[in-house]
Amino acid sequence: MTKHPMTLVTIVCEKLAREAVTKLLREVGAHGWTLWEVEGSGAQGNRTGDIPEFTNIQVEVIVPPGVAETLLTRLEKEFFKRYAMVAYESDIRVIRREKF
Amino acid sequence: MTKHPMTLVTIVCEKLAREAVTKLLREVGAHGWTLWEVEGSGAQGNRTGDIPEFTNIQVEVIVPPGVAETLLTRLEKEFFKRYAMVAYESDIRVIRREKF
Amino acid sequence: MTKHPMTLVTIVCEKLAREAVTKLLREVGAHGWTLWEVEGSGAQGNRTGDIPEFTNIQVEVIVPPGVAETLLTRLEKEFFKRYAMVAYESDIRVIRREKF
Amino acid sequence: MNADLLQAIQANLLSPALLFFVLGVVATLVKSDLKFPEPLYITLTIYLLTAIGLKGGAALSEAGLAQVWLPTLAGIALGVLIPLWTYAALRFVGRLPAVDAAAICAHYGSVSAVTFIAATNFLKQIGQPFEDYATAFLAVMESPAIIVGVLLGKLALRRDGDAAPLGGVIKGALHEALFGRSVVLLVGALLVGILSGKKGLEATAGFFVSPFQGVLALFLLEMGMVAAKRFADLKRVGPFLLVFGIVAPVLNGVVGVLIGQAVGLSLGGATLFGTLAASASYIAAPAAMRLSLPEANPTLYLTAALGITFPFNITLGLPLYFAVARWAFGGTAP
Amino acid sequence: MNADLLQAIQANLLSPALLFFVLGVVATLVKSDLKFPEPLYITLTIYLLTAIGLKGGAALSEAGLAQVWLPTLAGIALGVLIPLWTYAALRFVGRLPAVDAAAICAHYGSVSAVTFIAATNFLKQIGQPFEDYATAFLAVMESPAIIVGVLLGKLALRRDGDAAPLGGVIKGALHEALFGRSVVLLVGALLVGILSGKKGLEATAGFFVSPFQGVLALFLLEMGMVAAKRFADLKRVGPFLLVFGIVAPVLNGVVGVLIGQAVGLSLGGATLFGTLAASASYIAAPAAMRLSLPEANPTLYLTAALGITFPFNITLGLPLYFAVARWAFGGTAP
Amino acid sequence: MNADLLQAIQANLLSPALLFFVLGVVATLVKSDLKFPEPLYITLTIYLLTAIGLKGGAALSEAGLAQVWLPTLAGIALGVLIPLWTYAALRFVGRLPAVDAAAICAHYGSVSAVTFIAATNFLKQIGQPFEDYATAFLAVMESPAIIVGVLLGKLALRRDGDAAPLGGVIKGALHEALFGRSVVLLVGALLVGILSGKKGLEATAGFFVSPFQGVLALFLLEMGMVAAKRFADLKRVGPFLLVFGIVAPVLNGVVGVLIGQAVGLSLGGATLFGTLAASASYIAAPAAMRLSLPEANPTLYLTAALGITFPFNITLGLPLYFAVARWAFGGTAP
Ligand SMILES: Nc1ncnc2c1ncn2[C@@H]1O[C@H](COP(=O)(O)O)[C@@H](O)[C@H]1O
Ligand SMILES: Nc1ncnc2c1ncn2[C@@H]1O[C@H](COP(=O)(O)O)[C@@H](O)[C@H]1O
Ligand SMILES: Nc1ncnc2c1ncn2[C@@H]1O[C@H](COP(=O)(O)O)[C@@H](O)[C@H]1O
Ligand code: NA
Ligand code: NA
Ligand code: NA
Repeated sequence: MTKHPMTLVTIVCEKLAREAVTKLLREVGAHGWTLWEVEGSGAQGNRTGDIPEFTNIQVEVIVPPGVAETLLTRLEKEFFKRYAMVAYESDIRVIRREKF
Repeated sequence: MTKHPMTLVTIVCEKLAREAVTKLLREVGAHGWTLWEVEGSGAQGNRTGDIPEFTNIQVEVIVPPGVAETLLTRLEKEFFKRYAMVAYESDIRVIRREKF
Repeated sequence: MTKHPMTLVTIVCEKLAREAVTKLLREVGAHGWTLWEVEGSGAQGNRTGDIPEFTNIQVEVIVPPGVAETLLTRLEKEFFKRYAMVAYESDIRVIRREKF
Repeated sequence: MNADLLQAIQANLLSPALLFFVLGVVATLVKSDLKFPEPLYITLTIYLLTAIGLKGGAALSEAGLAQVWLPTLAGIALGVLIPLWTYAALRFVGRLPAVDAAAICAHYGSVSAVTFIAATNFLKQIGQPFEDYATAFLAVMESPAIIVGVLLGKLALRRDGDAAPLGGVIKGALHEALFGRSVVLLVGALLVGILSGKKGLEATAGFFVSPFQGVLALFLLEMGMVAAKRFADLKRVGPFLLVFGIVAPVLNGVVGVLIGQAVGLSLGGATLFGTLAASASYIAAPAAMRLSLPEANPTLYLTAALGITFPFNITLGLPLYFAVARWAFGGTAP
Repeated sequence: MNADLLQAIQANLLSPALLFFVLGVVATLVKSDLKFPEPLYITLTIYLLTAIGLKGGAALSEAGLAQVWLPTLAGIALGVLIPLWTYAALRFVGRLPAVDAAAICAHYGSVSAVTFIAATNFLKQIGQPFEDYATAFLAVMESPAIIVGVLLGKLALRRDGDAAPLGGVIKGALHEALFGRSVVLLVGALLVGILSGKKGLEATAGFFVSPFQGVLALFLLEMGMVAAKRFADLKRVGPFLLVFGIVAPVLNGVVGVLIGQAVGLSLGGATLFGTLAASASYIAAPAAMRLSLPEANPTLYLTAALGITFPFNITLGLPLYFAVARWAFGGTAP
Repeated sequence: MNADLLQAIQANLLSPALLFFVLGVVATLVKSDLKFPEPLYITLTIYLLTAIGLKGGAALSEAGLAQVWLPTLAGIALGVLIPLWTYAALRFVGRLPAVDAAAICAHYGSVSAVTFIAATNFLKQIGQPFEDYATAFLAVMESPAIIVGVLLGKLALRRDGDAAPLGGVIKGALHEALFGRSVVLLVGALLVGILSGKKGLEATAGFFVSPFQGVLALFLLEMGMVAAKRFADLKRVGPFLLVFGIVAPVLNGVVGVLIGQAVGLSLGGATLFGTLAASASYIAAPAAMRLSLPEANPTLYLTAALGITFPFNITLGLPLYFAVARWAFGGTAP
């Protein structure tokens, strides 16, 4: 079994940014994404997850390294100032390279 | 404190595959697993998480590298064609090696 | 775009340990954290997520490598015996180093 | 179509339940961000199933077995037979792959509890009495078709060279058919109703009876959204399945009404029996197929059952089966 | 303040709904681990909006358009005008950045459904009749101010050199204003109520009517917790906004009562109209701002609308607007 | 056991609430995939606690303090004393480690709200009147035992050389005991009931009163599943705890009934008082132990309280305590 290196980009942000983030994912060419609701605490206070307005989402997206670069660059330029948000990348290995 | 390398295998798949996946985890010898519901989008369309039939789960399981190999091989052979699914592995470090 | 290495510490533990864990995160100097509810299975049985007493949480916290060391050491010393818990670290890359 | 049928259709479409269903469809089509959280969906399902189970059980405890056994047997027989002819149609007229035909026929042989509940709601709306213990037929008709469908599918896979032993799969399918959550809730609540009787129902009527119709309306709002999300797949399933999704329930519905009459049910009861025959499962059957027949394409059966047959049944189907029953019972021609 | 007002305040504060609100505030202040799961919050919102929509629609179907069009138009006009003067006050008296002033004024021009529902609850409590179709005013007053606020904000950003084309943003804001979940639920349920009429409401009254006041009480328990979590930010928003959060609703409330009277509403109806004018949106408006005006600081508008104005309105505001209405209608002086 | 007791047992077991509990147990034992989402469980808990709090408070506002203070004090005293003798039995007869004995005794000294509610349901079922303000005893008996248990455990750990300062732990335990979610909900709703009185209860009865028994039935379905999941651990806790899980509630129950009679409660009230003494907390106590006494083994206390005592109490215990009360009040011998 050959495994292929890919990049996993993780974004934690306020739920109200959801549409904006998934739109961005489509634009940079991600083939899919996974998303769920989380609570959190950070520079912009506690987000306690009790009402939708104060909930976070965590988005995970598997992309080739080049796409990760574009994605993070655009997040930095267009999103970091506007939304409560954290984003990072890590290295993973997948089997079906062509899927991502 | 010595830290020991382990492999984290992540599986995102439709909720209806849950029984099949946890059965597989037991078979390959995982000592535990963690699981939660997620929404997602991929080759097989949007899975919007509104009714159980259209929800995904994300499963994370910490195993020694050899077990990860077996697990991914069996996922590829037995699961990828049948279920909406993504699986990948990444490197982590744990403290209690004997636990996994 | 320069990316800076950071450590992601992941803790999966019983929900009733929540206060103790977030207190510890503050003490070791984490600037934020992300948390959600999960189900799980491990040495201490199935945690089926049906009532709060038998649910797990997964906590993810991005910290500089030194803080991760302190955090894991204290988890091992003060938490592993008392609570149903798994903890591990992995390497990630962030953009805003000063945020963590 | 005569004036009676039109009037029945109108009465049905102007009930809050149906209007909320339409609202759900519209909300999805205009891309509103309205969304029911999954726990609410599950809660509503649990409520509706236990409520009809309890009411049906209390009615059974009054009616006694003598009145019930014949239509119950007829229901089981229908559950076994509908998949057979449906499979034949899908396979030989529709030319679908065997495993897909097997999965789809399981859906149409099984039943949709929500369609059944909408039918009782419709009958109440127009003042037509019916046997309250009809829930028992709903309970027995959920599983047989699922087992038949899984068997047909496995036999087809065998012919194609899949050597997996049948035993384990059948055991799994049987377990799911007998202990799947909807069966457990419905059969369990029926037993609770039988054992606690009228007195038990009265003690809990403030929860299981008075709010029932309103809860159904809320649930159909959600079902409108769920069904409408399937509309996008309509163009992917091919013209045969589109036609099948409407013709199959109509034929099954007519047969069901006539058999209901033959086994001694009232006009209202025969309408419900026809509705059960016409309805396609979209909860128990898909879950069973993913578990026991994962080779079948879920887009096909989900779109047909949820995107076509369910909306058709609760809007036009119900008044239609009622009109057929009226005609069969010697009222007006349909 | 005379005895009447005091009595009205007491009647309001001693209702279960208000007491549960206080309980929620206290639970948060003593750091209890009490917490409503998010799906419960969403479920309660869906219930409350569909219930008042349905009741309002059934009332509309009885009252007819002739009685409703004038106050409806007045409601829309208020929705456009309140943001304008509020913006001026925030910008030129409060010296807030233009984009923040725009976001805040959208909240105060829009409405809070829960405040409105608490007002109907209060009127019921003291036995004061009101127009049941007032829900229609709630429905039309949610969106206009949001669109005005987004426009003001975008124009300000343009002056600051943001070259983003206005068209797309306005289209997005319009979509959110027309198809956001609260608008869809409220307007949709109103239409369901109009079409299914009194008969439909009666069939579902066991769910949408009888439990209503109790559900509101439970919801206000949660709202007490949500509002109290905002108290920590009170010191971060500056003294101007603290004062604004109480003065703005009072002024808007008085204007609303007088206009309500002028367009022919009853004493109870004018109180509701004043409450709508006084109330600040904390669901639709924040969501729209994060979407269309993410440059505005959410701490400012959320703290003002949710941490100050909402608690003020449901505790002291409601009796006050009622007293003003009594005075306007020639009862006692406020 | 005489005919009366058998009849009471039968009346209890054939109520919908108990039958649903059995259904939940069976569903788990046959490995059905039926599962209540956690938010539903939390919602039902919130509902049940606020509903009994509100009813109890309204009853208190009618009864006045004079009637209540004595049994309330007796309840607190029982909450302190039961842990002491229970600790002794666990430690010196059962030979359990001190910290486990401390944790378990806290559970048995504290109370289970659901057992209490099932008891009121049972009394209603058999037509036995009781003091509606008994909820006040439930409210005061939740915390004392938890504090006693934590203290006993911490002292034991000290003897074993754990040098952690007692102060902080006690402060944490006190906060949890006073402001934990079940205490806040129950005491809070009691206060709401006292302040809003009968009028407030009537206004919200369509939500907090009429559906109550049905909601309890649904909740017991879930509790059946939760309890049955503990059955697997029965073999891991040793024979002593199995016996203890039934003997302790019976003894505590008898003592509770007699004290209830001594402090002037009616037959129904004494039954409830006995039930409170007999019941073991499985919500507040486990949470407090994980927080303040994490060294104790949760399998032991959860299995005893939830897997043994809770099912025993709601099935056989309730009719038993009632029979004891009848005998004490001079009816038939138990
Ligand atoms: N150091 C961190 N580790 C993990 N998650 C974080 C961290 N900082 C922030 N977050 C998450 O990102 C969200 C937004 O962060 P912020 O913009 O800093 O308020 C928070 O609510 C957390 O969920
Ligand atoms: N590129 C991706 N990144 C993250 N998650 C993905 C990706 N592709 C698919 N998924 C997840 O895997 C599920 C099944 O994928 P698929 O089989 O491609 O439909 C989706 O619903 C997503 O939750
Ligand atoms: N090998 C594993 N992989 C992933 N998660 C695990 C693993 N072992 C334990 N867990 C998680 O950690 C929780 C506590 O583990 P334990 O203390 O072993 O019962 C479990 O309920 C799981 O959620
Ligand atoms: Na059918
Ligand atoms: Na307003
Ligand atoms: Na007790």
